[in-house]
Amino acid sequence: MKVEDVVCPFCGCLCDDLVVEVENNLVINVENGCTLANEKFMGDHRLKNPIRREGGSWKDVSYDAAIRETAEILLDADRPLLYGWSGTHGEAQSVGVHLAELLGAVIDNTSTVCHGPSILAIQEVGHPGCTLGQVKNRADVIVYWGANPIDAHPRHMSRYTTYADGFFVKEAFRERKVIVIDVRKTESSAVADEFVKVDRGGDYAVLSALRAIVRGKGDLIPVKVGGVTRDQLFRVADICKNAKFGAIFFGLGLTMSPGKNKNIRNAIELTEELNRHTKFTISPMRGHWNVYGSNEVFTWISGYPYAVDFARGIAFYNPGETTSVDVLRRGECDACLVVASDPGAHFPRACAEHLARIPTVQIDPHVNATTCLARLQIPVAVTGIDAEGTAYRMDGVPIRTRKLYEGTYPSDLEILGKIYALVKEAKGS
Amino acid sequence: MRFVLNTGRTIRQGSYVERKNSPVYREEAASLYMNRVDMLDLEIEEGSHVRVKSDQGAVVMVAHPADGLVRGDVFVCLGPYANFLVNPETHGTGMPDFKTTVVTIEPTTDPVPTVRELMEQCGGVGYEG
Amino acid sequence: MTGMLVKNAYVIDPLSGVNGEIMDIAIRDGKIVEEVGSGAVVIDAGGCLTLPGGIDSHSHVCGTKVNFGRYMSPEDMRAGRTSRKGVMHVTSGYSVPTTFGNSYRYSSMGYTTVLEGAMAPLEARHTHEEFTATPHQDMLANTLFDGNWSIMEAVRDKDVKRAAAVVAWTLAAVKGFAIKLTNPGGTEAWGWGEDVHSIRDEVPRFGVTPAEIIETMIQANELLNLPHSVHIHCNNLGVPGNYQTTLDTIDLAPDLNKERQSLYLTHVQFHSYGGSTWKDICSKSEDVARAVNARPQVAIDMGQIMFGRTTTMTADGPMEFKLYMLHHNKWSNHDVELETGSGIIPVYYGRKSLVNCVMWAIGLELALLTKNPWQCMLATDNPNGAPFVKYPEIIALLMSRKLREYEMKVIDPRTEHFVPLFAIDRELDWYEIAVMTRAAQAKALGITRIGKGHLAPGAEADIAIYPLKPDELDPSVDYQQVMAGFAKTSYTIKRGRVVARDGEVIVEGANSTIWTRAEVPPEFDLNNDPEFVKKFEQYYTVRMRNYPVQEVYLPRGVSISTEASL
Amino acid sequence: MRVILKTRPRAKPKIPIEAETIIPQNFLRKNDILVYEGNKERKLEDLFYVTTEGPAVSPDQVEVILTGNTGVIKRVGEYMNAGRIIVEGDIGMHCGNFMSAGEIIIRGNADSWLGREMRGGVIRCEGNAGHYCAAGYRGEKRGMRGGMVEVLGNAGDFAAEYLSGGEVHIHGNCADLPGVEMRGGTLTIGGDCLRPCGNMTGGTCRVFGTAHQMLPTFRRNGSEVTEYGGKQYRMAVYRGDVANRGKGTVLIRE
Repeated sequence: MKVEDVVCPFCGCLCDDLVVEVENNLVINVENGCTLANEKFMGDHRLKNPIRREGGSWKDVSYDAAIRETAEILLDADRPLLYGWSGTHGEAQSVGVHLAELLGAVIDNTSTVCHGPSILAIQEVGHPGCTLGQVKNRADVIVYWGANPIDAHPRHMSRYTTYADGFFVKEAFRERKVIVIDVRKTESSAVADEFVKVDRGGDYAVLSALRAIVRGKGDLIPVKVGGVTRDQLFRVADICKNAKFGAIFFGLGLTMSPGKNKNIRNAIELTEELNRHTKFTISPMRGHWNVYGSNEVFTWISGYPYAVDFARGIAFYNPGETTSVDVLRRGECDACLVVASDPGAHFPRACAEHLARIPTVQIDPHVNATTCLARLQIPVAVTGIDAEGTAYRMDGVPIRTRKLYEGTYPSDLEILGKIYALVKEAKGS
Repeated sequence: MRFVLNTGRTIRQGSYVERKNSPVYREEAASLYMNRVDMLDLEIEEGSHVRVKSDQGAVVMVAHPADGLVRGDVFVCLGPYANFLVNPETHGTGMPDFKTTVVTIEPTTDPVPTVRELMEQCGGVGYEG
Repeated sequence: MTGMLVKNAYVIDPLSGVNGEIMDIAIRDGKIVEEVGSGAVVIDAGGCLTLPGGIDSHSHVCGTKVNFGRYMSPEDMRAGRTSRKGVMHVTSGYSVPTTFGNSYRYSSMGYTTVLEGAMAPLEARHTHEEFTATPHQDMLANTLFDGNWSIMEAVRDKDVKRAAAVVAWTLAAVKGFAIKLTNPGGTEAWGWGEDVHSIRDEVPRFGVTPAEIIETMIQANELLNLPHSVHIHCNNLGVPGNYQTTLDTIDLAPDLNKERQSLYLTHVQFHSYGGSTWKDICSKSEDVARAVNARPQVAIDMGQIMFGRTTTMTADGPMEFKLYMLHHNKWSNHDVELETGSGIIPVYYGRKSLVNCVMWAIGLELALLTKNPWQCMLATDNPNGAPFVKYPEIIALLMSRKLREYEMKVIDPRTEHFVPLFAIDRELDWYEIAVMTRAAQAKALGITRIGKGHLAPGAEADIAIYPLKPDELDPSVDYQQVMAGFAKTSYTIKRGRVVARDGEVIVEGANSTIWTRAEVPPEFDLNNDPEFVKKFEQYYTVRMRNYPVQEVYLPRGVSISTEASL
Repeated sequence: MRVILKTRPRAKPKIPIEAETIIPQNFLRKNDILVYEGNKERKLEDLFYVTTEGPAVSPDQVEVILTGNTGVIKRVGEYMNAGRIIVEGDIGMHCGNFMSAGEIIIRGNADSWLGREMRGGVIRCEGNAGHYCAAGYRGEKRGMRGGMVEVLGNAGDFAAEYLSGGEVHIHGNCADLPGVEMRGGTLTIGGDCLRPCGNMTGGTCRVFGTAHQMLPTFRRNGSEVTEYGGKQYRMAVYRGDVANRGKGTVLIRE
């Protein structure tokens, strides 16, 4: 069976034009997808059933037993952490936030090690953005800053920017200027019209200098800023000011570098400055396919996009304090539920060590690094393959992912719903 | 020799991210990319094992040359190998310094650990299944 | 089901012609009925004011930009936090509360139906997700068409039927309720950082004017026989001298519908400014009210501002950028491909700001100068003018000249030179307030037919009982009691269930989403239109098949079906 | 009155205690004082040995002394408006948030967000302070507005972020971006720092050590002589940040 217009649950591009062929509960072919999509759909490396660590070995357990034990672990904890969420659908995320509220837990999503600093910056200065189609149809200048879309978001350039023909830009490749700004040469910088090589840690100064130039205070700028020549800074500022519609996309090169949120803030303020001259937008290259959805769901329920601490009943938010890496490295939490992500692989080692120390439960379709650190793992269906639900694209456009076949695994929503019910019953509310 | 470790996504890392126990994932996640001249200075070749050390610990990886990197910079895709070295300090932002870890690199003949072995060093128990 | 009986209620039900009668209201199966048996649960209203559930006909509570208002404002979130209590979830936020925060606060004020003022079709799914998490109010969504390319093409081709077909397809696809035009043409111009400055300006690259868009859409609306009229946020919001644009827009409105207005102008306070700069801004409420009084085919809502901190959010992207240039605080913008835009900035309305004082006065003037309360609804364009929790204060100001005079002493003393407010003696009565907070809304939205806004048998049993005894109060002096009474009902009854008591929500909600399905002949069904399909796939970044909002997002959807006259 | 609070041993000593109730005025009455350990509410006595000496009729006569494992106690002195708190060792995050009057003395180190959004009073930290010392809240336009924060050791990143009024004095070094988004008030750094005052729009920052990686968007505006610690220093004067509508002043020792 061929399914058309399939939504890809890999990266924040959330491409929805895939054609997937399914046979006997197995994907046998994918059209239109990138390498990442092909691997995701064709992958067949699921954990077969729930497993439980007993001493130095693993035993199979039933779903019911695993769910019951998870509820008990969470109820016993004085400072539980519920982490992950970006790899599942919104409906499951919503149960997660309500579970956290019921438990008095800290709940956090993968933004915490991705675009968390971008959120902090947006909270300081706002976010002049747009949907991706606005860029595709209008933009004549594209800037990628600290981002390498060819590796991380392989179809971003062909669907939305460099190679995407639009209503007002009929021949994108010819009519669009692409600027790549990065500390290293990448596949993406190779296709740019202008590559700006910034010294490591130099982004903030370069952004400040560009702002000053756009404000007409360029006389002050020395011959080199953050490894970039004054000439090139002026040239880039000129290209931007003369754009009809400019769009900046930034990645972890800004969020993870020294200055963190302040780099992003500076980039947003540059965008605001450019809007006094022309039309400019800025957008984070969100990583997980539904990380933006976790921010949205967290926000409409709790008021905050990530790092929410319900210990005191009310929602408290303070990244740097209530973020997962901080809660783990300080050894604060005494239980952890990981849903749809792999902190064992993606958090600094000290955090992984704490996860191994406390009762950690993982809800995930695959065996991953966190599996080794957990006490229990409950396998679930993969949203977008054998489960469906809502996802938010990197620009906030919500799309419903499809279930391609009726599989045997329960969805995240079903498992979390059962845990929630048990916790609610125990809490007597 | 002293280097600064940068991390980020690669298409191979993304491709194998749901198969962390696989040799292909290990091959990519344990690949250390560096400037060719730095490799000459270290007297290593493509495929040589190197011990990479930071204030957090040490891990053995496989060196590869990369043209996009300036001298002194090295790159490893995000994953458990890089994270063996990254300091969990977040500067009050929640975000560790994933892109600026100071490391030293020396040649070694020690084997590259598996993901499972790394996690066992963190106190975990591997699962084969 | 044994039913419920509300006894001894002081009822004002304008749509049923009831004004202050002590009576009993019988309820069964969620509806008002003639009578119930002796086994019914009895609520003694004790002679207190009992009204149909409140209806907000223009509020921003759910969807992409509202949630972005929360997302970007942790300082607002911490300003109104409550913890989980009984069936009540955690809430956060003052001017942009979380969905449950909005729902509980509205419920506590006796509101049972709320219209979200602006939903971008492409992001409709988000609005519906939040509707489900706003469980104590039935929700409706104004659907944005102001910068819709297919609409502008139809307008350019002078093809009203085509425009109607686009509206019918879109409303059905996104489960929208009515047509919203926010700064028509202006949001498309903003795609290039530009704007339109009068209803006769041409929209860049489309060759149409706002006036043509408005006129076409009014015609299309009536061709489709939609329950509500076109709902417009005029061009030039917040610009000194903009009253002329507003008058020009009112002039465009024909009288096409016997049941209701043909054009609904929202937050008219923001559109009634004289002067030419912020220095000489003055009230033109008299001119605007005169135009409204002369034309029964238009209805307006106040767009009242109240002093304090709030967040402005609108699809009017260019306006928000102008506001940002004044305030230099934070600014968010979100253009939506082929459709519309949006912007958000936080603001503080101060009694020390002459401009803000003039704005404050204009809203009240519009309500006091519009002779027919059915033509002017009470709203703040929540949260733009003020969070809706300020409604009780606004009611008190409208009912008490004394309170207005008291305010006059604490605002900028120059205000009275720029506004007529303090020369107006009118004090609204309970009946007029009942009209302006529910009955007029139900009529204007065209939802009396589904039992909204009144208490006649057959109506939805949405009822608010306020701890106010109209016989024992003089609102012109007892304004404190009026404020307190409208802030917290004794009982809020939603579809026959008591959902809130004395300001506390006591049950989990289960709301409906009301949307409009206009049936068109097959030749007007755009699913079968190759040109529409081709352009869709070419210029949108979402496949046409993935665009419509699935039924699963409306667990209790109520569709109003109409037969198009095409 | 002196109130001595000594921490009791706990089964899970790393779980933070939230104790915004530890402010002098709460000890005037005999009511139960409640604090939180993780998500559990506890009586003060459950987590501390409490000793009270002498009388007091107003909060300014109350001195609270905290000893023991105090480095994980958060929010001590929040909204404090009178009296004194002395922490014998380290203190956890958010000490003295929103404080409007009174005095807090910390003999050890203070964790991040020391004196966040402070309005008045004095905080003196004899050790080092963490990140965001004397800073603002996420998304709020103004940070510390009045009072004095003095740190004898070093401060972490983002010290005095959004400073809008009052005085911050770090005797040692500051890490990255001290005075970032500063709008008013005075920040004095006795030692070195990195990238001071990015995006500042007002106020004055003085650096008596070395300012590394000075941003390119500050305009040199002559020199002046300033006294610090009884000595005269010749300072280079900068105005900025011109990336913004910079009307701030940065003085850096020449």
